[in-house]
Amino acid sequence: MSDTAQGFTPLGRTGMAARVARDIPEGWYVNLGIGIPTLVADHVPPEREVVLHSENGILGMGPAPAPHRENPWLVNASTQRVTIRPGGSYVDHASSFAIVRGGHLDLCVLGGFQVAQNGDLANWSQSAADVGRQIGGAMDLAVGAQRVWVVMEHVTKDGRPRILERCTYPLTAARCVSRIYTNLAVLDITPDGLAVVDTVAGLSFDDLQARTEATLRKA
Amino acid sequence: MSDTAQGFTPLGRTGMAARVARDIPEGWYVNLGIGIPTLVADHVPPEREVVLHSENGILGMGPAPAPHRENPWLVNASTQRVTIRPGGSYVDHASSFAIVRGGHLDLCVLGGFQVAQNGDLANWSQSAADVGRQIGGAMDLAVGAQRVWVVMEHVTKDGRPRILERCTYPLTAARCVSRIYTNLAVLDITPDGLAVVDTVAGLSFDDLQARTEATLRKA
Amino acid sequence: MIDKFVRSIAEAMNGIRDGSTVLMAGFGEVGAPHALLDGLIEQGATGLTIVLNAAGRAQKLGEPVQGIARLVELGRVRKVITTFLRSGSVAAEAVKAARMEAEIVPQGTLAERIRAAGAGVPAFFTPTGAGTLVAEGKEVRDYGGRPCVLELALPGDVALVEAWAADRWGNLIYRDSGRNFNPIMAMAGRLTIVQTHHVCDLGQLAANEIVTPGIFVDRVLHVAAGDPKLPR
Amino acid sequence: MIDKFVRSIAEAMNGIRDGSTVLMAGFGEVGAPHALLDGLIEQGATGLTIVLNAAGRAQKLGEPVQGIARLVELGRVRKVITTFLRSGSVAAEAVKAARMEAEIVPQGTLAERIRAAGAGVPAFFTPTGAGTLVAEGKEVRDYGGRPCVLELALPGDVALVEAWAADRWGNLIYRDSGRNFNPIMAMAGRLTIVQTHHVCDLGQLAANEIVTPGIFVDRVLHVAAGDPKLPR
Repeated sequence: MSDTAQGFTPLGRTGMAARVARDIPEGWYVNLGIGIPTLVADHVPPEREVVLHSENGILGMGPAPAPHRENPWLVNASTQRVTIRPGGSYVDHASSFAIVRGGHLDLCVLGGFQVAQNGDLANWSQSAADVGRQIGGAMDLAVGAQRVWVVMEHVTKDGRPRILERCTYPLTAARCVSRIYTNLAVLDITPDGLAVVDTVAGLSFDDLQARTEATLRKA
Repeated sequence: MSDTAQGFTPLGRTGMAARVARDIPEGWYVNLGIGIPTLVADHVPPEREVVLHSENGILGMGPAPAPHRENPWLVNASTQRVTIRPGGSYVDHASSFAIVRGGHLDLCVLGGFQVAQNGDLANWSQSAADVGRQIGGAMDLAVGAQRVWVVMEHVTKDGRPRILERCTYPLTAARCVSRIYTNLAVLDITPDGLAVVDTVAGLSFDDLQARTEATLRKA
Repeated sequence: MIDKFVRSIAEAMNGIRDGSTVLMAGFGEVGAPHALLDGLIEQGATGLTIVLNAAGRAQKLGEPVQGIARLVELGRVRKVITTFLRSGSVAAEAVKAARMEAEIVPQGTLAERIRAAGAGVPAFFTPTGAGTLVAEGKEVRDYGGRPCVLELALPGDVALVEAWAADRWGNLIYRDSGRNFNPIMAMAGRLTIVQTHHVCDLGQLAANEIVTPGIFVDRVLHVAAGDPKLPR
Repeated sequence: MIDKFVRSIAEAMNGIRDGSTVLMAGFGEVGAPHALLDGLIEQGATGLTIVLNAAGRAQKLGEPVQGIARLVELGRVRKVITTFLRSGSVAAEAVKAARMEAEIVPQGTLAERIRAAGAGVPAFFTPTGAGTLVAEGKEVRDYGGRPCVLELALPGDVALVEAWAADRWGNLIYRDSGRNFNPIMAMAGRLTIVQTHHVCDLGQLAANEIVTPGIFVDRVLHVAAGDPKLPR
């Protein structure tokens, strides 16, 4: 499906990550989930001090190392080699999740399969019958962080909506998401429902609503 | 009351501490409570490695410092200046009591007001109506350590027994004591009741029983 | 740039409200945030619940009334939650005269309740206190054949902490037995205020040696307080 | 003299019994006790419950079957308790074929259950998993208006740990993100076995920098394992 033919250009993975990064202020403690969220780190300007947390016990995580400067003892939650910034530190796994569950993170950015209009998130399994199950730290992050932002494609590969009246996949956590960043728009989850914060140029409100199961309103 | 006139010499505080120390084997992790138990440390031969724990987060506590070698940043649970041995370490208070409650101490030696024949211990208050209450770490130590030994005078200052059928003071913990060291005897608490392990020279079984409310048996 | 240093006691204490629960670290004068406690006395908040290991020593005649005893004497403390309420202390007298409440808690339970608050665990079971006065009015449940008491997390609106060294991100290290309640109270305070003996540049504290990461810390004040003194 | 060093893998593994629950540290190959896991494969205990963060990667054709995948392939694992059961892994295939059970646990809940076991806390409430499949069959109770799930401590009969350096008392330090599950699993193992890259004299590890005190450690084996490798 080429939406460009329809007069607008959806964001790519990099564009989505950059859009999220724009909204993260200096001084926040942030966990970035696996996938597109991990890319967000590359778009926070280096002079803006944002402290990144990784589930495996890192605070103050830095960017990927220069070639031949890898530290094999330092990987992020996606098992990629990373660096640590001056001021960074290590904690054990229980303390790492004390940070998460205890409400100490200002923000967690997660990937999603589905988000419901009430903020329910499904991002770990497409069926209760699945054998392969990868919960990881997502459930703790979703209930623990002060804010949960989800970044995902607006619709599935075969065009079905991911932003729903109610999730059909098993939940990660109930009513946890406050904002959704997609390749088409940024949406706030409010007590009055889903509010459109902004959209890619050339995409009309009606076009966006057509790709969204839940009812949208203008912000 | 001079028991020496009666043909036996009760142990003093030092003697009681030394008697306890004799029974602590190399390699044990041990917490010594406030009072006589603290003196036990002085009677463990230096070549016998026993690792002392203190509630305020010390493992591997050493003896009192030499004069003018005090470290003002290092006190034990009784707020006395102490030292740390090579191999010693510091933990925070939650971890310190994780050590206690988690069953990692081989032994805790506590003072006592009363011990019952079933191992109940009362050592923190003489009345449920007391305003001054000093629980400290005793309740955690009493339930958490692998073994709890109590060291105390066999009778009160006015001659009333402390080893009872049932404690009359508020409990520290139920069924926790396995051995009692007094100025007159060493007693084991067994499923079959109180067994006399040894007594000071010249004190007969009947003399000891006369000073003990609970029924004794020969070991 | 993240900079958690404040320049004065007044700035450190700013905004502490009446009715706050204040976690106060230290054990036997070591690792105790004396300057911050003095600041709290000065600041004026009242109706406080104070959480600390020991609620003061027996007050000797002619000895100045300081620290927690002073705060109690001023009538600013509604309740203490502590493991030692010593006879003859100003706090014990206030309790006796029904001017203040006291909740006496086993030390391990106190520590675990504080850590639980910092870790987002609202309640836990512990064998400590089962079958004693401490368990009165609490739910008791058997685990592995042992009765265990349900205890609640104990968060602070404010935590007062003393560190040996700190950097501008609020990373902390402690010295020797000065560690005690400091790391867990730092975790459990909604507003965590630190007094530090030494100031380090960012990166000077080694990542593997930092005990309290700055994420738990809101404000840091440099107070070269000198060595802790033993009670006389 | 306390000396927790053992001289061989066989000595390190001695006495691990059929039916044991084994806690296995490491995250993304870093801080993982590979030599001890190989030793366990060699040692022969079966009917094991294995607790670890991730139960192996998708198995590629022609790639040697190693580590947890090997233990599963040999039919020695009754159950895994893990946060990641990846499709295409030997473990996932064994679960699909009903040759092995799997309990999939949120990572923070796994970490807290292990720490609770080490800390003598038999059970605790957590908001994680409330309203999800994870809460099925568990007690749920509201705290502060949020539903929380009652979770049980998860002790190990055995814990396998990797350290960066150790001394003869079993004091341990870790390197960088190699810390992960190691300190809490060391606490929670009834028999805690450590492989260490480096050996220190007693007193060489600074008292303020030791992460795991030797009280949690039973046996230490010196294995200069080299740097962790990334999965290809």
